[in-house]
Amino acid sequence: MSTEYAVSWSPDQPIIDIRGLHKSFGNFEVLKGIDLSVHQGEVICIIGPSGSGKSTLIRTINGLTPINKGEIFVEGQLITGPKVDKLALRRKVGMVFQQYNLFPHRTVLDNVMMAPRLVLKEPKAEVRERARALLAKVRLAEKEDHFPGELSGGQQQRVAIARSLCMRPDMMLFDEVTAALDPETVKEVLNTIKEVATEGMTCVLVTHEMGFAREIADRVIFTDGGRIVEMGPPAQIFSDPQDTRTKEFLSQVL
Amino acid sequence: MSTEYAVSWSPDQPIIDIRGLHKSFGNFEVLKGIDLSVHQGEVICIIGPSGSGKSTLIRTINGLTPINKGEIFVEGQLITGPKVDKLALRRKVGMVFQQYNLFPHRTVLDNVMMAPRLVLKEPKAEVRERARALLAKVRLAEKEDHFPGELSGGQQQRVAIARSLCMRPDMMLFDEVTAALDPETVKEVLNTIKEVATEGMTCVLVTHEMGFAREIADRVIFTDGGRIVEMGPPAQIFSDPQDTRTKEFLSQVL
Amino acid sequence: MFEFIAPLFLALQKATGLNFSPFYNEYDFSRLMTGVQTSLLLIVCVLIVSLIVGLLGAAAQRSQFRVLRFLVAAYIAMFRNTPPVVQLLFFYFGLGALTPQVDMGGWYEPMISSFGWAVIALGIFGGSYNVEIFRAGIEAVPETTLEASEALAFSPVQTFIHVTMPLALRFSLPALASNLISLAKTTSIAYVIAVPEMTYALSGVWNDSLNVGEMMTLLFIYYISVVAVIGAIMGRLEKRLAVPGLGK
Amino acid sequence: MTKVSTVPRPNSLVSILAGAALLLAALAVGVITVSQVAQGPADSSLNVLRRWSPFILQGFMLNILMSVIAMILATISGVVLGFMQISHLAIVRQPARFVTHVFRNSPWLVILFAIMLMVPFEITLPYFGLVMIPGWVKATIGFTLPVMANLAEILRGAVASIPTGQWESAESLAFSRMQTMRHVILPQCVRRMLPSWMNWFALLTLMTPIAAILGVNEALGNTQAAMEAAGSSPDLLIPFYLFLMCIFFIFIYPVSVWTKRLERRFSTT
Amino acid sequence: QDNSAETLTSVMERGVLRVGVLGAFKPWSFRSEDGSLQGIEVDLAKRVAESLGVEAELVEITSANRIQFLEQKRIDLIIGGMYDTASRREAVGIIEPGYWASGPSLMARDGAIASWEDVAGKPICAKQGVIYNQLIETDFGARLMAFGGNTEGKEALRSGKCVAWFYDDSSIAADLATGEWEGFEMPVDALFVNPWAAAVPLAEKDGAFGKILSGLIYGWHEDGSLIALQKEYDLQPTAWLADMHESLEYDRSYLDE
Ligand SMILES: Nc1ncnc2c1ncn2[C@@H]1O[C@H](COP(=O)(O)OP(=O)(O)OP(=O)(O)O)[C@@H](O)[C@H]1O
Ligand SMILES: Nc1ncnc2c1ncn2[C@@H]1O[C@H](COP(=O)(O)OP(=O)(O)OP(=O)(O)O)[C@@H](O)[C@H]1O
Ligand SMILES: [Mg+2]
Ligand SMILES: [Mg+2]
Repeated sequence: MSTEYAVSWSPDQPIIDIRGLHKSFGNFEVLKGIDLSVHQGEVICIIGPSGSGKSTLIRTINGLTPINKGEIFVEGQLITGPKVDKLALRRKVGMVFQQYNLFPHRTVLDNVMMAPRLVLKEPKAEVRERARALLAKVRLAEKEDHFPGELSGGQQQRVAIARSLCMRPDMMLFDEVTAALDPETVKEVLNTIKEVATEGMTCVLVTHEMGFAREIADRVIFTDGGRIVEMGPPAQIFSDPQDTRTKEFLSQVL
Repeated sequence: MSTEYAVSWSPDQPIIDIRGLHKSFGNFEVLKGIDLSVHQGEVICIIGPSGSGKSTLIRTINGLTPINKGEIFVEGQLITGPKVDKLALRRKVGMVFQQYNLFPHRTVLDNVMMAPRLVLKEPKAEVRERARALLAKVRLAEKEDHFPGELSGGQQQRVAIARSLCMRPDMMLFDEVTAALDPETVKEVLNTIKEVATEGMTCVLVTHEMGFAREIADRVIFTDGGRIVEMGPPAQIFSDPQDTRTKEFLSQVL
Repeated sequence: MFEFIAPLFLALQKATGLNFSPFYNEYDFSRLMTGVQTSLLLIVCVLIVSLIVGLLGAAAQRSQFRVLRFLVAAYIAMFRNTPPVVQLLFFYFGLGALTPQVDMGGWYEPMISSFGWAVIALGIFGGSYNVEIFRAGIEAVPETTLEASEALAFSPVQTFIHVTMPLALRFSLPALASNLISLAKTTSIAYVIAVPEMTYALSGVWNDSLNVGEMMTLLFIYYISVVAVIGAIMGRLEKRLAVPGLGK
Repeated sequence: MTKVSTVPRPNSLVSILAGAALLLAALAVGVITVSQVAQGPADSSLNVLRRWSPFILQGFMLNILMSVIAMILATISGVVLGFMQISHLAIVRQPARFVTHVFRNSPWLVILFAIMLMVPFEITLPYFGLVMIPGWVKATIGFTLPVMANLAEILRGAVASIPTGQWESAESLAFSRMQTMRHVILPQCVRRMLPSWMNWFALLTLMTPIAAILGVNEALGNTQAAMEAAGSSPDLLIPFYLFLMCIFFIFIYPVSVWTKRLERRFSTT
Repeated sequence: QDNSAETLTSVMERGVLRVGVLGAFKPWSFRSEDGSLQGIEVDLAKRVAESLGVEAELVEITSANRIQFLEQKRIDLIIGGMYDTASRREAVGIIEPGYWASGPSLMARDGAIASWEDVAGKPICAKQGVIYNQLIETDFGARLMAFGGNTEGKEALRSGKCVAWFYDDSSIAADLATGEWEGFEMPVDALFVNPWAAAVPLAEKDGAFGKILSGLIYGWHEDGSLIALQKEYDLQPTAWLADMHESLEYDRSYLDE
């Protein structure tokens, strides 16, 4: 894995460290001071009502959304300063979106292979082998020559996960990856993520699937109005929420 | 309520009576023989995997989809013959769609008032009063001058329900009305439907919300591959399904 | 006005050689004025005719009569696939020879002037695009919205008047705006049948005064302003008809 | 069902048939006019047309040549101009926007006049010495400019129409801006742009006869010269102009049908 | 800077003389069915080239662009029905003497027009770029409709879009002579008679090229070849050509003795 610029960082320190993070769109303050540390191998699920800033929060971690105040460290490196190597950061942090965003003009295999080939300049044969292994893992080996438009939503989402994994990131961010899927196919995608998580990958997920969060998360974070309202192991959050907003939210969605 | 052409029908007979219904799109047979009777005041929930023909089934009831074989009676009147008064049928059967389908160029109040004004030619003042009452009922009284585009999905869906109700139909059809909504707003809409149902309206609903179906339905119908596979009170279908396909489906979505 | 600016431009010519003769030479000024008036009138008439033709065509395309639909398709095929200049010449010289003459008291003039033929030919030409634009607008109305009005027991006519048309109009506006603008520019080819519009007027001036560069600049400024005005009008209309949440 | 949407739409077959019927009708009208107004049986208009048609067709070759060359030049320069328009540097972007604006909003005829009358007919090139620019070459340049500006605008629109998700996911995969452009955005734009591109080719070809106004001997110029030389009798007008419309139609109509088909295919996927 | 020999030098180097002619201007220049140009002016152009020992290349010009063509060196010489006027003398090198002459006149349906005053308020067809177009509007109050080419202008008259065609008397006479204009007449005398001049770039007027041309044209008058061309192309004899021939004829009677 990429270690070239992890200067003073050792795996027992937080792999993601967010301190006093503020973010506004225009006059509207979306994140009002977030503090969060994630350790290597941890699986974090973020839950919370719509508009509470979940997506914004995880998009700041790989630098897609610039922030207004605060600091974010990834593997000990400050990534919110003025002269940050965004490309290096993104090689370490994989991200999967709600809308899959596969490249519609490339086959499934090409989608998975493109980034390692173009960005990491790895040899073709090697990348292909790895890509095929990943497609097999997400049970789509036989679809490698199809175009994204020929796949179902769930299949596309699994390709998107394989595509991110093929860059061999140190951690993965998932933003409501099952929200656009129909209830049945949700299961397939969640199973894939479960596998990734149990293999030791650091994962931060935004999800509405409470059952899944309960099963997979090491820690659950509940956000509301741009703040972390409550945080803890899933057993505690789901069975015995402390905050009234958490209680109210959980009573609605469970 | 409209009774003008209910010739030989009395409220103790089925209000909807479907016999041997077949429907194909081209060579593809979507409904392969459906028999179903619904009595006045009953609330029926249709569940089943995607593509099993649920939408097609309920669309035949108000004549949106023409059928190939079989008969459908609404209030004792054959509605699948060659010379059927479609407009009269649709005054009796209200329908709400997944995609809300409000008229985007008219305000909320206009949306609700249009049909009674244009179709029933009722006096404006009277319609407006009723429309406002219905908007209040779906808790959107203060939005009457907004355009649909300015409302959230849940709000739009509630307007769509009010719009249908304003025609004072004898029964209502709901096709996955919460599928396009985010988990929280689902609740609002379901509450509105619950109110409608408990007031004695005959309702046929297609839904993926098993919890809701369990709570509200008098009868649950499970469809698969164009057939009714299983039918019964929710307690039985959900706790003790007989058919293997029902079992499998429920194990996946619950 | 003319008296006021004439000395200025005469001085400009003396000093720099820039010869804006329409601003100091009375005859050229009258040519320019005729040019502006004719051109503006031509644009307005052509746009109106093209809109009427477009609406009628779109309506005919939805007719139950095959022959009518076929004729509209043939009309569109014909006018969108042949050069507009040749269409104009064909109308003016070809068909113009077959139209009756009117007695002007001692001499005869054609019932339809060159201006009239330009309006007809360009209006029909532009209309062939408008038909397709209106049709696309009608097709852009989501089927589900029409289903909803059907489910509410609207008659087909009620659906068309209260749902399809208002929405189709809004969907058509952007494409319509760009077609009207391009049609307005195309009116300059009325030059070939001696309609005294701007291009004709100013080319007359530069033929006599050999001030091509100056007149060309005027032409560019004129057409870009006209386009801007049409764009602004259409933009305003779009804003007037805009509905929150519809479109973008 | 009386669903509004079930009213048949003119599909491509109908319009192909309409096109073919139109062609036959045009020819028929031509023949009828000719046989009706022909004065002397010795030299009917149709005979005159037949004798002059090689001369007109020879002119038409120049229309095609001008439109093909102009299209190639416009595509190259349009892509460059389009990219300049979306540049992050204002100094590149602003002039590109201005040029695009001027050439998109001026009539073709005016642009053509400007090029024909204001560009010299002879230029001195290094190594070549004095090189003459024939009128049709200048006209070709005149036709290139508006098409260039419009293609630039189409490119800009196509890039803007690619969902932001595509940019973001490429960004998240550590693609550089250039890589994203080259491997993700542009390939998707090409597909979207193809129908408009062909549309502009058709429009361009249909505008080439205005070069006749400036003395280029293309199809329209040759048609008029032929009528004058053949004694400028009024019976010639309808058959000659109709013949001219037919040759353009035969060339352009297949292009339009194909464009429509592509449009439909792309809009459904 | 004296560049008065530039054109002649480049013509000789090139081996080609580029002459601008109108092209749709029967019988001075017009197309034959094979597309080539022919006519009186074409013949004259070929004679010039022949006497320089080069090939003639004919370039079609319009009245609207011929001066620019010459200024931009697209052509070396105009022999294209161009009037000799004071303002043109400022822009191009007008060669003296003129080789033809004519004046503006009208062609109209028999009896439609009796005098110049009759055109007031009526639509009159003309050709764009003709120098005297302005006259009929300013002096006689006609409504001018100027077309790009003779073909369109005359066609407009024929189909009744205007009451008269306002153009050169010599051209109108030539048209009437073809027999294709039955029922039409030239009802008025030319407003004036103006010589047609060949033109070279202004700087060349008094240079070698200009002088050579001047001499050639003088010779054509003197030896009667212009009158011969007039006959060859079935044109009505004009007084101006005869006068020129007479006045420029070199008195060779002394040789007879
Ligand atoms: N680019 C933007 N410009 C302006 N406002 C934005 C932008 N992106 C997000 N917002 C606003 O910020 C708030 C938080 O957005 P965010 O997408 O982070 O919420 P979320 O918790 O992910 O919600 P959801 O569950 O609906 O995805 C919302 O109110 C949204 O409207
Ligand atoms: N207009 C149509 N033309 C052709 N096939 C159709 C049409 N409408 C529906 N179908 C097909 O009929 C089948 C049943 O469709 P239907 O919409 O009734 O399913 P459903 O049970 O409502 O599924 P879902 O839960 O996805 O809404 C599907 O396979 C669908 O592709
Ligand atoms: Mg989100
Ligand atoms: Mg459905």
